[in-house]
Amino acid sequence: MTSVARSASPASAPSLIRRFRLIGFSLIGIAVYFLILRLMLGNTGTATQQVANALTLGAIYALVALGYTMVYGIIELINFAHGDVFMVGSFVALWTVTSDPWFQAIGLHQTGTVTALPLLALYLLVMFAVSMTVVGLLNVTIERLAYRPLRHAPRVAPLITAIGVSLILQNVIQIIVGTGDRPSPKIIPQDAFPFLGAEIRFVNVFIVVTALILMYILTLFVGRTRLGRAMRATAQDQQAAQLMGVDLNQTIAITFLIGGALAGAAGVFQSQYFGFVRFDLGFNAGLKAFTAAVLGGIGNLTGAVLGGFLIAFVEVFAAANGQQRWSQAIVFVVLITVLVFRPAGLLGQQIGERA
Amino acid sequence: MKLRQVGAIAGIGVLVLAGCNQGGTSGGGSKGTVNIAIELPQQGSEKAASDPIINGIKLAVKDAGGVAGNYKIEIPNSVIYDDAKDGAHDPQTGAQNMSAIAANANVIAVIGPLNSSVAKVQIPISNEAGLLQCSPANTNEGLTKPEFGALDIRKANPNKINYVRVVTTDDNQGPAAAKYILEVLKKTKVYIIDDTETFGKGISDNFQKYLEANGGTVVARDGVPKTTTDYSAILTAAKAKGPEAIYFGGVTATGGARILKAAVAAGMADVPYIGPDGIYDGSGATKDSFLNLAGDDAKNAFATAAAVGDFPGRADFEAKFKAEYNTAPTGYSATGYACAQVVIDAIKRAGDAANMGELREKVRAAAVDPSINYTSVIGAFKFDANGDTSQKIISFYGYDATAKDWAFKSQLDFAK
Amino acid sequence: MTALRGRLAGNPTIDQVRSFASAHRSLAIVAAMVVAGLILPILAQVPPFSGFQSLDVWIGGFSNAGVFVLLALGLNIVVGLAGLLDLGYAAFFAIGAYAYAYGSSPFSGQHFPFILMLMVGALVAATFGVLLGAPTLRLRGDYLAIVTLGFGEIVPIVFLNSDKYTQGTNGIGGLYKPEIPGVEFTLLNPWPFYVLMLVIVTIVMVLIYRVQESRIGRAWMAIREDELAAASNGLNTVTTKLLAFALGASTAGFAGVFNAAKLTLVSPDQFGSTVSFAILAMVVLGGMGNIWGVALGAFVIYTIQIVILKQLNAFFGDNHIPILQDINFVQYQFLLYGLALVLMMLFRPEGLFPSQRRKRELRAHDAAATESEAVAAMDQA
Amino acid sequence: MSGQPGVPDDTPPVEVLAEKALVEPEDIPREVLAEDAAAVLATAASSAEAGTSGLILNATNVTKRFGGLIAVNDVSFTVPEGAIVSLIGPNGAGKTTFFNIIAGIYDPTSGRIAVRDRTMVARPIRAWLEPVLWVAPAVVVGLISAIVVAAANSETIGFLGAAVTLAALVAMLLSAIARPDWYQRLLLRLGIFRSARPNDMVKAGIGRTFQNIRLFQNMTAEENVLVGMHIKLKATLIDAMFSTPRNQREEAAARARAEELLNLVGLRGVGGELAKNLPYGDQRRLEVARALASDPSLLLLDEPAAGMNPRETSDMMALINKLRTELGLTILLIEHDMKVVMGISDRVTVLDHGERIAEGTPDEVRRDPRVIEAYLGAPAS
Repeated sequence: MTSVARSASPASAPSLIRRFRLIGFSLIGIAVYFLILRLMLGNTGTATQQVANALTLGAIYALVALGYTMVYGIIELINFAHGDVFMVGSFVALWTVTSDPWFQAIGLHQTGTVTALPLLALYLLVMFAVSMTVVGLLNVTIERLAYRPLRHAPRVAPLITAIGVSLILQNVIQIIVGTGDRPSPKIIPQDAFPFLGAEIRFVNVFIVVTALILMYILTLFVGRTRLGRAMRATAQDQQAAQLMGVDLNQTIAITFLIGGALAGAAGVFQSQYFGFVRFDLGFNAGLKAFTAAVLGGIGNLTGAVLGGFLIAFVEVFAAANGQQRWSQAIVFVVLITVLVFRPAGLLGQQIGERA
Repeated sequence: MKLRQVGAIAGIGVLVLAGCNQGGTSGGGSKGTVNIAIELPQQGSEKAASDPIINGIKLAVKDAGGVAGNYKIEIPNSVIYDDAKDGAHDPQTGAQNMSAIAANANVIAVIGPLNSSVAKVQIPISNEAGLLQCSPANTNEGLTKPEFGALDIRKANPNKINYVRVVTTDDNQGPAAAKYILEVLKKTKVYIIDDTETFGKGISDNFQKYLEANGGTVVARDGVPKTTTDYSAILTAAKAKGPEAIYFGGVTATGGARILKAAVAAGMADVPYIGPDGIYDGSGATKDSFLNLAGDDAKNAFATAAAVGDFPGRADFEAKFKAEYNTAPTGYSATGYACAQVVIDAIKRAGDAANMGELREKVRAAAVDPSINYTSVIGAFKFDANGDTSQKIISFYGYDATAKDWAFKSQLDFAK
Repeated sequence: MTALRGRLAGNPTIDQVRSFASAHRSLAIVAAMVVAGLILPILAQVPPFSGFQSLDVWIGGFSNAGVFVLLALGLNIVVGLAGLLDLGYAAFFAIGAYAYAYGSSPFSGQHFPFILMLMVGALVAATFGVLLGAPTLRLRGDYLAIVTLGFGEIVPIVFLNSDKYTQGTNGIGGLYKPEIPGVEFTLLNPWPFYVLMLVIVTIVMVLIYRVQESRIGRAWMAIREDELAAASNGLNTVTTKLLAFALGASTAGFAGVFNAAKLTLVSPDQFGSTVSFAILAMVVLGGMGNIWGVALGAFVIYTIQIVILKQLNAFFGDNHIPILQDINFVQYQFLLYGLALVLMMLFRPEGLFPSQRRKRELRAHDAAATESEAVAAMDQA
Repeated sequence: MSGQPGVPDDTPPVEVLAEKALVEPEDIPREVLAEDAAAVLATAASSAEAGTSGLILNATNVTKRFGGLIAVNDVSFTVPEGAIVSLIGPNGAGKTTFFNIIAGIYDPTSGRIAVRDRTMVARPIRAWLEPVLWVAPAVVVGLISAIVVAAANSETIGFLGAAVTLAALVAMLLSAIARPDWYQRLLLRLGIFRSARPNDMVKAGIGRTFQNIRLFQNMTAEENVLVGMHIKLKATLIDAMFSTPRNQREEAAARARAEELLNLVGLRGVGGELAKNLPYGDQRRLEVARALASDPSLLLLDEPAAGMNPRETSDMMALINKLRTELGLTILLIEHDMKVVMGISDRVTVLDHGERIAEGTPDEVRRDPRVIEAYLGAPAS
């Protein structure tokens, strides 16, 4: 009991200090990464460009990873369907832009870049709004139909259901849109500005900044609001939380809503940054994000973000050194090594694992 | 075992009778009906590649009036096999299909498969069964050429060729692209990116061999599986190496257009982008085609095709195809059509036979006969002693921004 | 098998049969498999099955199905008995297959006897099972899922990218067919493979059954039930789990060797992650923890997927049945998998052919709930 | 409950969300830890059979913190051979945490626990070195073979080297899991100390029960006991697979023994029942029987009477006495109900807020003013 009460108190002063420390560390980390690349590539411009690539990719992974980690934190379920939820998000974003096939009403009927800044902002806002809502609600529905009935079942049961849901999402989308790539108009202008000898595109900056904002809002929500406290309490001890009067179903639903919304946002990035979406991109994205979540210590928000960026850094590093064909393998080797030395992930708490 | 044979014989008996009954009726089909089996992956991203082939084959049969010699030709769905399992081509399923096809007495020949890895498990079976197999798409040398280990595959009857293909092998198309880059585009520093699959990687290897042997340099080479979404990192890295041209080994479904877009985004819009016939898959109007996905980013794109580009028959083939299915044909629809033409022609020349077993053998022999000259929708060719097409003409296409389609540039004959 | 049961039902001798069977389970398994082996070819010749494809093709299909039966049996040890979620199981399948390719192909220049290679393949696969399991089985169950998933991704990538040793994406072709004195294996005659597969499956089933009933099997069950309690009763949870892992892997090794020998080709594209998921689906739908369940599950699902769905397409297409002819059932197969997985977990978690124990356990949602309340109450006391 | 195995219900919850997971409070002075470590390494090597002090269990200055809160604070505590010792205290006094430390489930934050004068549980020392140890031999062998290959440059030697390297890795990993004596000695020589795992404690002769019954709910009573007997059974995988006579004999004997134990605790004829279907009192008895199955010399009972009615309680007390008199067991008992323990205990230790506030005979303790005060706030149920 007591401990739940403790954790339910709003983020305390030391945690703020810790947050600043976190920012410091991340900046140092990025700098080190840059220097290593600079050394290996011997070209500042390219190194900068690669760091930009890594950060953008990492932002997307992190957003998806957050969905995994929150759901895990609250009901200890690896939501395998989350990658495909993200995929659906990218399609919703696409449909919002092009208004195909059934988004005539809310659709934006765009085919190319939008140069007028206010208009662009408005369009992006619409994209985020639609994508995040739709996908968030989708995620809640999934929880309601597929996971809630199994809350007391043995652990393997909901895991398998999750795999089932992921297969369903993938195939439904495939039936709707077919198997090929679906090109998505990039409404954000592809202009770039020079920075440290590289040409950084605005879309990169946009993605990273938006992602960080979303993450900050999330921490505020979890740390400061009643619902956030309820989530943390539930995450720590469902029964205790219930006894303290937390509405379990509502809290879990909210968690899925937020996780889905973040995936929806990531979907918008996917369509805007890569300019295409495909029915099967959920699997790999999910794999990476899931890896990221575990790497950072599943259940730990900061960890998920950290993991997301680390995965991206590793991948870009491999690619930058002409080892793209191995990057997937390298990522998993890194994961396994980390888990061997830190069984609960980088930021996970290492207790009670000896039994 | 026994039962099965009895059944087969009975079946054949019935067929023969049927033949006799309608013997009076003049014209084609008097000797009964034979099937041409089709064996292609029809799931996941490969469906997009296979459907045009199937359409091409059906069109060829239709154009032949559904008749060859005294036999009626049909392609019921029950002989259209799908070697995909769990959403992608699967050798085990392919082998299973091939034994089913071989066991189906009505099947006179089979057209397929799409993937060389599937062909590798099917050829041993069709070879042992002595069944004519024509692939519209396999380009891997190992399937036919002894020096690449083909004899391990056709162990049963090494000298009784049953597998032919109407597309030339990687060791022609790859080098042709290299030659084109060196001599026509006058570029020497090339960045190669392949899709790590049999076709893409094989063709890239051959491309690289020829390029380096003829004064070109490969500034970097990457392999990216088709599931990749983020290409920005490798292309940034490639850009730093200052390539004058990019060669993509693969097909649209494995990322052809994605990589082009990423290259443009990485600031290589002016660097020529060359790919094999895997990206020569129809105009910008065709759904899922390279040009359709790439849009205007394709302004510096080039494609090679293992077929004659500028022969008269082609235009009206495309017209006919469009009329039939109201989408433009892909390079593969043409080769599929050509395979069907080969089979039909072989049946004609094979003449009548007492039973299906004999007919099969006759058709096989007639088809692979090295002395025969085929005139097909992809031009005139023969088969050599290994069943490879003699037609080693590679055509080059460039992007025509106004028509949003490929425009024939020139062609090159490797046979000479 | 089920057909047999069906006919015997209500028959007074059934009890005697049952009691004898329970007394000599291994014998019972062998008997059942022999019966099954005899019935299948007959089934294949009666309508509607006889209409789908010729007997030989059915038989060939059966021996392919056998491969998946083996895989399902192996995965069942890991998921069903020990309760560990392995999502990269196809990796061990691949390792077994490549082991055969190195042991018996023109590429490697070696030609060891098939039976020996079966053992070797199983051994190598088990070794890699240990290599993967040893460091990771200390982890909490869910982490194992991701690690195995990763392993399942890595293995094909390695085979794909190390061209020098594996001929990369081309794969290693022209593998030697099995050579067993007195039997001639040809690609056009599926019967020897069929019999061979029956024998292998039977042996594997008997062995697994015996282990399951031994102290080791009890240990697996205990760990699945309550890991901490198991450890506090002297079980070395990690070794026990590792054993399950290694046994599962070696079964996959068997399957890999057989499959490679039948196909005469190994290539990376045969072992993607979808294979792992398909096998998992088979285990779950068949009924986790029950060897007969998973065996039947795998067999039925594979047959449906490879034969029935495609036949439906052909049938509806040829007979121009309205709506239905436009549906490509094969296309929807994974959709069906997904739906099946979800519905099965929601409404029949014990699977199509459950083991009694698993049934009780998985049906115990409410029991679990009340229990936890009791615990909560006690905490208050 | 949804809580993952490995963390008993009444531990402070794992911090799942956000920043708190970063907390690792370490305000225990370095030098304390240092001398702690020295003592541990000194006393960890001695063989388990020795034991000069006649103390079966000796806990020295044990402290355990979770995040901010101190569960156990500098508690020292001994159990002499053959005694019944009770550990009592109001709720949240840290009894169960202390218990879990003894049982090898947690590492203490500082302090150590010796069984027969051999330190088995303490804060790990240089634990991070252990994985390095697993990899090191393989790396060395790998390098050597690499050099050899480079020199001889022959494929076969290359494969040989690879095989040997692999073998080295597998061997290390396996021994890391099985923890044979030589491995433990190696660890100590390298100055690495890892606490004994719960199953090691059972090997050392310590059996336990849980406060919230943790039976294997879906296994029968007999199976539960058989699992408890696991370390006593010797059947190997091979024995099981080929059901050797040895295996059959052992199984038969084990079942007989299980029957005895069930009778001993008063569960005659329920061997076939599923554990979860037994009445509450019987479940507690079954847990005792399961703990006895490993022939422990020290039995840890965690609130054996929790949630029992007076009759059941007195029966349980009778049983405990019987265990001491008939089996000559040493028993360590946790209760928060003073009345329960006073009857049977030789010595009683009282914890409150993680600190030891009193120790002595029941009478001394009963009169101790601090104890009375501690209990006033929380009258025993």
